[in-house]
Amino acid sequence: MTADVALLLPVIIPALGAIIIFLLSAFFPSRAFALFITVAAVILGAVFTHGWNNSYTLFSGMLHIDSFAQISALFCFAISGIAAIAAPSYFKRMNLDFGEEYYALLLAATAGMVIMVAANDLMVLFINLELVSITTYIMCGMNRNSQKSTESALKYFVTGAASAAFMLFGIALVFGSTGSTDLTVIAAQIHSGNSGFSTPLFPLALLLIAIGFFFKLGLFPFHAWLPDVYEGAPTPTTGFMAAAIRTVVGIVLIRLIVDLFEPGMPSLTAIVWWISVISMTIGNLGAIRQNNVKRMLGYSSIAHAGYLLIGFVALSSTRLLGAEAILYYLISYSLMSLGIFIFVGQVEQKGESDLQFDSYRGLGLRQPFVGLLASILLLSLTGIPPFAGFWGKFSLFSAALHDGYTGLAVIGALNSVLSAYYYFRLMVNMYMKTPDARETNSSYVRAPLVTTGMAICSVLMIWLGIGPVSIGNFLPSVNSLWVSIGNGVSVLLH
Amino acid sequence: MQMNVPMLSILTFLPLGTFVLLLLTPQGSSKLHRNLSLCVSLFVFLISCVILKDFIPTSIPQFAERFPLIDKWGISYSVSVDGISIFLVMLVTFLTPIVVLCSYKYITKNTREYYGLILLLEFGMIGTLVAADAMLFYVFWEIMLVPMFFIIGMWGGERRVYATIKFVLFTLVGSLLLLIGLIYTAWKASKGGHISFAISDMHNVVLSTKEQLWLFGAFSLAFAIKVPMFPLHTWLPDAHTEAPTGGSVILAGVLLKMGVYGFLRFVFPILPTASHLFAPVMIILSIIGIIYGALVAFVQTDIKKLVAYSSVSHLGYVMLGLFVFSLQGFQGGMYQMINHGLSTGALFLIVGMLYERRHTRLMSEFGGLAKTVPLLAIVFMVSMLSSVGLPGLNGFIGEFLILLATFAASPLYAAFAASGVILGAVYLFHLYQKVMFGPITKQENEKLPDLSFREAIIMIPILLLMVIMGLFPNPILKRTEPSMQKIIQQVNLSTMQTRDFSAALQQDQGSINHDR
Amino acid sequence: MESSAYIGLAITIFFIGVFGMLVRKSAFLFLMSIELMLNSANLAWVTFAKVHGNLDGHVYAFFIMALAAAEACVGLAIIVLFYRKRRSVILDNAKEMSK
Amino acid sequence: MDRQSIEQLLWVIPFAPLIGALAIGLLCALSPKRGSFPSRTVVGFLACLGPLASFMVAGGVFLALGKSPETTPVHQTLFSWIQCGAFSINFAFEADRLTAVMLMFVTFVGTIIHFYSIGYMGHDKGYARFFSYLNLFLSAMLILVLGSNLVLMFLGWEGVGLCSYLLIAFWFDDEAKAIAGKKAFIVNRIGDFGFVLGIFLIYTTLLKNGPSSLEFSFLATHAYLLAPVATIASLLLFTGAMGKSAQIPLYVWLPDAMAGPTPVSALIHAATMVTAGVFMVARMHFLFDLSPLSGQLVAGVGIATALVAALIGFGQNDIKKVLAYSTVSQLGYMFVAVGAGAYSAGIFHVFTHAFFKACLFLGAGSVIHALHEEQDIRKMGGLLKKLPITGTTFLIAWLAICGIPPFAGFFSKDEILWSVFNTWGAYGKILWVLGLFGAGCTAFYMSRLVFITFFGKNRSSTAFEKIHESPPIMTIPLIILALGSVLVGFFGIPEALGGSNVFASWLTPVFGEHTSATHSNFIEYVVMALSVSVAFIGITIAYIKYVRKPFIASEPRGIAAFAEAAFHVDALYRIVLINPLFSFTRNILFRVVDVAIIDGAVNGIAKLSSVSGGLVRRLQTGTVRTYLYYFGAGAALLMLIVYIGKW
Amino acid sequence: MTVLFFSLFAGIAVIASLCMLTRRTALGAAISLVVCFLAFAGLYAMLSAPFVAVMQVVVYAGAIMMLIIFVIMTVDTEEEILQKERGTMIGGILATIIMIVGICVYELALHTAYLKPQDASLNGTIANIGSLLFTRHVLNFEMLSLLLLVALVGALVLTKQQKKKTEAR
Repeated sequence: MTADVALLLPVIIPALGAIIIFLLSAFFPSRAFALFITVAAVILGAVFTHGWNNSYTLFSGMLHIDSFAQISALFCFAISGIAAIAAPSYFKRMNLDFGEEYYALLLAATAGMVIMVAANDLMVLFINLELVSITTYIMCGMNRNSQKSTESALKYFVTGAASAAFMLFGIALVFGSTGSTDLTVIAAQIHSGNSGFSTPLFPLALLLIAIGFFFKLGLFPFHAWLPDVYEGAPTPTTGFMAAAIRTVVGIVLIRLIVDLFEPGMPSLTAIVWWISVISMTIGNLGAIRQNNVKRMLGYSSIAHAGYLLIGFVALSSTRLLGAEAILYYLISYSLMSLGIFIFVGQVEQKGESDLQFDSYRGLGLRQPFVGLLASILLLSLTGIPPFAGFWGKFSLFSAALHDGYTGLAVIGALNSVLSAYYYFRLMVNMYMKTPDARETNSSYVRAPLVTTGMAICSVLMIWLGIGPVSIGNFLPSVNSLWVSIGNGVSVLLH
Repeated sequence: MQMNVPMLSILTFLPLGTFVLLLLTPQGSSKLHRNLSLCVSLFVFLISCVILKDFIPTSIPQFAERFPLIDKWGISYSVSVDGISIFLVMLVTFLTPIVVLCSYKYITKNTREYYGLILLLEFGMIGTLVAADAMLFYVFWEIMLVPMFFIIGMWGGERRVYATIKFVLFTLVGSLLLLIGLIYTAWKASKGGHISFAISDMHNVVLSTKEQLWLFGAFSLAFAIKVPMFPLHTWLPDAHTEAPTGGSVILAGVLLKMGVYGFLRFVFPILPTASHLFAPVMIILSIIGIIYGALVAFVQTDIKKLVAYSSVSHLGYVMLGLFVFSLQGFQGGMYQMINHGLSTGALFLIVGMLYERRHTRLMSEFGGLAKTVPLLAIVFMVSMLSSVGLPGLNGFIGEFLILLATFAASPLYAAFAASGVILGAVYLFHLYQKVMFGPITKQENEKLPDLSFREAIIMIPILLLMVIMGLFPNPILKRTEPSMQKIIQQVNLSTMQTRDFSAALQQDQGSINHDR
Repeated sequence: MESSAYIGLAITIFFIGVFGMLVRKSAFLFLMSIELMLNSANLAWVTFAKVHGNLDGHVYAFFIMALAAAEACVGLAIIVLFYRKRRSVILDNAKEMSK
Repeated sequence: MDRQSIEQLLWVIPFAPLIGALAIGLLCALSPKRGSFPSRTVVGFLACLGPLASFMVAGGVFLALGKSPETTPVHQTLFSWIQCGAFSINFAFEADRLTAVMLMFVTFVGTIIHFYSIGYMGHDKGYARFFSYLNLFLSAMLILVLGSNLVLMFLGWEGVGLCSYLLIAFWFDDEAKAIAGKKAFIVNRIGDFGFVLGIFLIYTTLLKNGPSSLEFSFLATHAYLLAPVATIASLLLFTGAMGKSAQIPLYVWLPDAMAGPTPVSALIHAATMVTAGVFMVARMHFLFDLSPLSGQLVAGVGIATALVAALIGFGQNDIKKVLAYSTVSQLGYMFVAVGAGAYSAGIFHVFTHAFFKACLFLGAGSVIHALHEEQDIRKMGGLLKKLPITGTTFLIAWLAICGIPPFAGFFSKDEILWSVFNTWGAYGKILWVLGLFGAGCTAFYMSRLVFITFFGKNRSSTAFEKIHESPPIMTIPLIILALGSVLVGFFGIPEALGGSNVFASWLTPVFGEHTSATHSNFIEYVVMALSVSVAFIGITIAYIKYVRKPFIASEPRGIAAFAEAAFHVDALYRIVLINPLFSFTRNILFRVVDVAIIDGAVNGIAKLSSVSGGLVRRLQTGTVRTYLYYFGAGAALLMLIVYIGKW
Repeated sequence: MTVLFFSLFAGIAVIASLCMLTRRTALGAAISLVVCFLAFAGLYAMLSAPFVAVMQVVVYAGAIMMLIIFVIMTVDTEEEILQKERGTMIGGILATIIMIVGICVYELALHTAYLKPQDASLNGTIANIGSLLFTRHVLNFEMLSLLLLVALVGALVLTKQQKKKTEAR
């Protein structure tokens, strides 16, 4: 049991951290201390994932702790950490109280995410997904001064609750078909072919679950909430959502596809193909016409979800290339989107956030270092080598091509061109346009912590992209990164 | 045969290191920026000279270095030079100091960024040329895009944003399809399930004709956009017109060649059948490009646009030379690439000098300048003659070999292509007459400073090279020949044609006799 | 009693919930529709628990109640927040952001 | 000098002027204050040094070839120029007897004109630049002549074209002159287009039968292999010659080329460069021999040019323009000769023409100089008294061009007419008649020129008393050239007149025996007499028209006006070719194809994306219930798909 | 007997839920929902899930619904205008489609004989469930408690009135 507790430390620490901050905020409110606890919890949690090297099964199979979970959990911590250090500047500018609760919520969500990546049980997944979701509903609405923030919370809550209900019903039906919610058991049942697998209700049940995940990823036709919510939410929250939720849902989906969807519902591949194509196209086309940067990034993350699905098309329990690609893509995408969101938010001033492209005029030259970091992130988002964003797309395309989905890869490639337009447009504004006189009030606010966060993301973009050698434990060489991704994913093979 | 020093890596990464170094310097000290970048680029040029000195004229890749980067995807950091790339590398390292030097006066804002980006661009260009791994090639290929985007966009003219976005999007359409094509090929080249991006492995890949045709579409789109071939050229005039002088010089001098280089490195060896099948189309497009570029150049009123369209015409020759698949054509194409880099580079420099003096590029604003700036007039004249292909200067060798090879393949094609020789003279002499000759009609033109010492230093090496390359092409031809032979072998393997056109023709003759 | 009858009922109620979610404008009605859907799921859980003789279903039904409580709590908070801003609980009034 | 040392020194011939050109150019460019240093003396000295050296070595070549019993050419390979697979071109010089003739007169006339220019250009600001160009020209011309292969010849060919351009546009601040230079280069390029294709055709044809080369020696021995393509190849080469030697339809540049300084007109556009076409045809005689058809075409074009130019010459009033058209006309004769296979006759005419035409041009230059840049003959008159040396030499050259024995022109022109008469039967006879008529025309318009300029009353704006003879540096060359005009004809006294035709026999090793002389001497006498009498008729008419009746400058009417406007050929070209092409380019290619279609498509795609982006935005209504609809509809759709897809 | 009870509860549940759907006022709808939930409790009891049934009454029908009603009454909302709502075409069409899909699913659920006979031994007493809660499901239990805490604090954070003054914390 003590061994179990030691293994659970990466969950317990953030959860405890959250509770501590909750308690402290009631009595000794201090943002700096909350931030300190958050960062400490995140780092400690990350350190303790070291114990996840080998495979363990906890809670009668509900948690599968393995290297796949380890690598995923590490990134959950990384994202939470960066999201945390980006927040103070925002809260200060927005003149908000309740800064401490933000950190607590962040840690609670982190705990939920860490369990999710190790979960091997549908209900464990669902409950923790709800934990993360409800946390983010709150985080979306935290900027109470802002009409948009409230609206964003409302929209997210409405659509999110609906999707949760769908998913829950799907899980119930799966339980009905197989008598279990344990993925391993379900998979075994499906493969043995003697159970509810053959029932016609089963694929529909799976579809309901899939819809829940598609919703969280923001895929067409369940994407509509995303631009609004991303635009309205406080920017650090948006970054956290874009990075964390997407990563976790994607990672969980890998497990689900391998254990559940691929054997139980082969027709999903065709559906996913179409959803992927439409999502990227809609996301990119929508982003082209945006003048609001945050909203543009929202649309672009729909497109990125579309790219992500390329990997799912090329994924099955026998070919894990897609899984490796997805994992890498998620890691890179989450970091760069987080980085860019916290950058984008630094132009916001008190009141309604209206982050027009014009607000960034001349910023790259006034703030050269920040400009450089932002450019790296934008280039990475576009998929320009040598940054990790490129290698993410590369590996997705590569997986798709390996499995013969050439058309999908080509569509993905052409979509990347569309995306280049709006990402480069931001750089155009940053470097090539002189600011209007009237735009003086929306200038970039320097914040060392935000810059640090961006710098971490940018350096990781480079290092995870082409880092030739490992530096310490946390900056792996690109080769060893792929090796560990490969090892992680190989766990999923049965 | 070579030393243990990783020459190519030093050559490649020195500019990158300087880029980083420059970013650390304070913004205001433009003197430091330009002197530092000048010194480094000169030093890089020196290194490349050492490499050239030790280069052995065989088709074997030399100065090879290899370091596995991502085993999972069969990607390695693997560089080498052979006859195809060596002179393009030289062109890069030669032009970069010139570009740095020519920007001394023109670039006054954000010098740190400017020189840094120029060096970053050099890094990208050298890397593209020395990469022996397809993915590494692709990485560098895209890296080139970024500094160019900024150079055009930040220091360009009125419509710079439009031009630079157009440039980026145009290039990306091609290059992303190229990426798909490369990955596809790499999977086909995989051994035992392990994907491999080593170009040498790709050269051995076996593809069906259908696959080849599709891949040819993907590859050649990317490369043809960069070249640019006829219907895909419209980004070029815009980019050139808006780019600052240094940007134009690099764009015309080197970047365009990357497209041709891609054809040589990837399309021909990997897709021989498709290359042959598509050859008529490509040849006709090249010829249209030659004639069309020249004609449209003539009607331009903006000098820079004129020179830009002349690039379309010149690169048409290069592509024409390649697609007749004979040694002379390849060699001529190769040579023409270097020529174009020098002559068009020089023309852009001159346009830049004129612009610095008068802040306009409209032809009608000039006239009679030969009187006020005689030295500039001489320099202009020589560059123009080189561009026109006057025998004795470098342009002739390339054009002659290309046309000869084309004639051997098809006299009709050659006749059409050779008409570009006339048209080239038409638009360039027209330009020269409008700008340099005639009475001085504008008062501003009466007191223009002649070539300064710095400008002379920029131009003299180029002019010398034009003459030397025109009279002694053999040192270059000799070094490129084995590599070209190898490509010819690879590309002609599928159709059972032999490498030298002489032999090819003999074989034709033989078969005719045989039929009889 | 056939368990399929229970399942049929669960599905019926679920779709009534979906229907309500789609046609009603009030945020409260939306919340209640969601509760209805969660309940139908609960019914399914309990039915299946019975079918499979697996008590997990009951446990999960209990969990879902807790979850529904949490969701309702946060949802209501958001509705109240929205009401303070807009003096309305009609969902259609939340259209600050569009396009 | 012995043959070996001459072979070693061959390179000096073209390179001595080149070095001169570079030296002057560098001195000029590097001098801190332009114009003051280097002094005119230094420049003049440097400028004449190169041609002189060339002339001396050329003399050595000539002697070596004359002395040696073997007739193999003198050859010097400098280095391998282009080496690409099987294709190989050496930078090599080669001189056979044909070359030697060319070398002699090119360097001789060249040197003389350099001296003359010292005087003529003495006060020009571009003094040094002028000599630099002139030296460069000589160098290119000598490479053209000496090159041992077609490609090297092409180098010289284009080189002279360039120098011609530079020198025509020498006074570039006059826009018309600049345009004239450009025109010359471009028209020449049109010819070069054919030339290059001809080279390719020859090379690739030979390639089909084994190793190929473009060396003249190789071509001469393998000419038989070219038989299948001889007509096309020779006509392509002839296209080049048409450009360079100003034949119909590419002659239009030469009259405009008179915009250059007069020594340039003399050297380049009369004596040397324009005859390069003839030289090239003679050089490639083995090819032209293979195709009678192309020979006939060449001769036909030649005679047409001769006549048209002569007719235009009737109406010209610019002293240099008259001479220019006469040059075009004489070049036509040369092509008649080489077309008819009488290469030595053609080259002989090139040779004699170089002297008398250079003399005429320099004389004209002297006149222009004396009258302060006045070129209109209607504003001259009676100059013989004031300019005795110029006038006398001019008259000698006039007689030579009219073909009056025993001046040089008589022998060469007669030989041409005689050989035409002897070739091709009826076609030859027609050509002969036309040629005879042309000779009459020549006599007429040249006499018109001479009479109006040198006789009658003075009509110039310059005070008659102030007109002075040119300095000795200009007159001595005139005298030398006039002497040449008298004497050089004696190299080619036909056998019918008891001569041995030294010139023809000198060239025999190159062209082989001319075997067409089957007629009796009597017919030859008749032919000769006819041509001489035609010349006299022409002179007489001119005398009656312009000396007996005092000349009154009047507006030309009718045919005269037509001739004065050079038959409106330039306008025709402009309307039919140039304007349509460029308006097509501007309005269709650039504005429609480039801007509207291609760029339109590009921008259209961008627009399309943008519009679709707008549609996507329309989907985003902003109300969350719409999103729920999407959600529900999407879910329902997917469920239906799964439901239908499965069962 | 069971059929009778089942029909009774199911009927109540369906009618109540339909009532909820059509009530004009949110309060009316909430009361219908409470009725519906109570019917559910009956069904749970029939399915030998006494613990769940009790919880249904206490937590759902009691706590949650009370909360909702409380808030409804606090907020004192304006009433939905059903007339207009019925006019929304999209909603109607969509709802129809969804009903069709629902019927398909329904049909699937009823006409497939996949369900095993019910296991009579199952007994969802509080003891059985309690032991499960603290052994097998302890993780979920703990996470749920965290979730409830989050919801609590979240509700507080969202609804607490902003202080007018800037706080210098």
